[in-house]
Amino acid sequence: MKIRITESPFDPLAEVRDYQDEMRQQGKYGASAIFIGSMRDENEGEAILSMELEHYPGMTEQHLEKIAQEAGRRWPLLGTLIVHRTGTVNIADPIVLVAVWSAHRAAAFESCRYIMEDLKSSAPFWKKETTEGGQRWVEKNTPGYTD
Amino acid sequence: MKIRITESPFDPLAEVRDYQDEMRQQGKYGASAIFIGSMRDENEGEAILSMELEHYPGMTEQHLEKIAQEAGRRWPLLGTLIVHRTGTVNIADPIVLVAVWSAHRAAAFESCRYIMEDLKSSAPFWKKETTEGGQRWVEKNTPGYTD
Amino acid sequence: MYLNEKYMKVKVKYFAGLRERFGRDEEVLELAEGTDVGGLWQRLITGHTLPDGIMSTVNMEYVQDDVILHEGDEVAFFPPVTGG
Amino acid sequence: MYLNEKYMKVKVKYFAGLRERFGRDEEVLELAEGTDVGGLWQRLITGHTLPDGIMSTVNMEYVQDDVILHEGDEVAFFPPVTGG
Repeated sequence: MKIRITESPFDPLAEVRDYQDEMRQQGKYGASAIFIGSMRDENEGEAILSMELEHYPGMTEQHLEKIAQEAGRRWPLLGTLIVHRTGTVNIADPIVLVAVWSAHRAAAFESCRYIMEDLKSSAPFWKKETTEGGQRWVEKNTPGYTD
Repeated sequence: MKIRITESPFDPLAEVRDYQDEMRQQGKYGASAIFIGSMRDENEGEAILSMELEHYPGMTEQHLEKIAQEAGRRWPLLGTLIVHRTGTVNIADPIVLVAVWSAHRAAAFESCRYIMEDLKSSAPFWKKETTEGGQRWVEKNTPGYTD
Repeated sequence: MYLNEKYMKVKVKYFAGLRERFGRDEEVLELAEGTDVGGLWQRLITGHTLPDGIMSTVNMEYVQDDVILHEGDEVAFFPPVTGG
Repeated sequence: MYLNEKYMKVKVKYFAGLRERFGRDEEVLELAEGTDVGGLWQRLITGHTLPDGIMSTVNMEYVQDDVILHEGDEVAFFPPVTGG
């Protein structure tokens, strides 16, 4: 399991490759599910120029670790990788990466989704968007499961 | 939308990167969900040495395109990529890649899962495993949605 | 059979275990007009209806066994798919 | 207040909009022993109970407002999280 908070831009596909290369579980996992969240150029109909991502250092890492451990109790996972950006974020920058490895696809899909939903609803991050009209705090995340 | 059937080994993360570089939708999508299925070294308790992946050329491409189009009708997708391996497959080789891009995570997660489940249950591929005891056809895929 | 019964040609393809069982991957068969997918299967294995475990397509679309065949159709029979 | 009432020190942190509203990101407060999270909030904004929209943690774990504080605890208050 790896949790990484970074103030610098990161390359999610390279992170997945590096983590997988170190896993040494080749032939054991048959399924990996990967989610990448990145910055859009608009929100609620308004153009966004950039964003500040604040977090609660210490709690963030601890909380993400707890989420990943809970996912590992619920599903038989062979690998879990979470990377989250902080600081000044520009359009199209990756913000979050969640990747999981398991023997079968149901566990991979469901645990990846589970981690993302928990991260969205409870990991201590806050976004402040810069629009042409100034800055504003994002009030809440969009709801997750729709089905 | 891109559908690719390949008899040679492929690199799923490189495929995702190449497709995304050509999408030119940076800043429009905020979510991508990626699934990679790869070959495990055992199935139903028996060690697998290699595998032959047969398919129905012509129908395979047509059917995957139909699945991808149906996903695009059900969810607002900005990009869809499906790659599937055929021929002789070795342990840890990637077999299938499904990647989707959308504005929000619910659409990305759900459409990626939808495509994989449909592919598993109806795309015309057949696996023949080589074990120490000889060759055997895989009889059926494991069920998909468990929740 | 009546002398004036009309015939049509269809291509039939077999995959995976069925291909091995029939010992061929495809063939062209001449069938009486009006033959359906189930009728073609009975021609292949005399007296047996198409089992639930065998999937069938006509021109690369999944079909039920009561679909009527036409000249030039491409039919395929195969076991449950196991891709992905 | 009784002369023999005991006091404890807790660190309080504020994030995002709350940090801006309070004009500080953290401070150390001296509270009467037995004070709970809701009591600490009332000390910050006199006479107001902790609103539903404010999340609170003690030592980096989410808590309800009736959790009793102890010497050296780190408390945090913040608006709904918006990461990911």
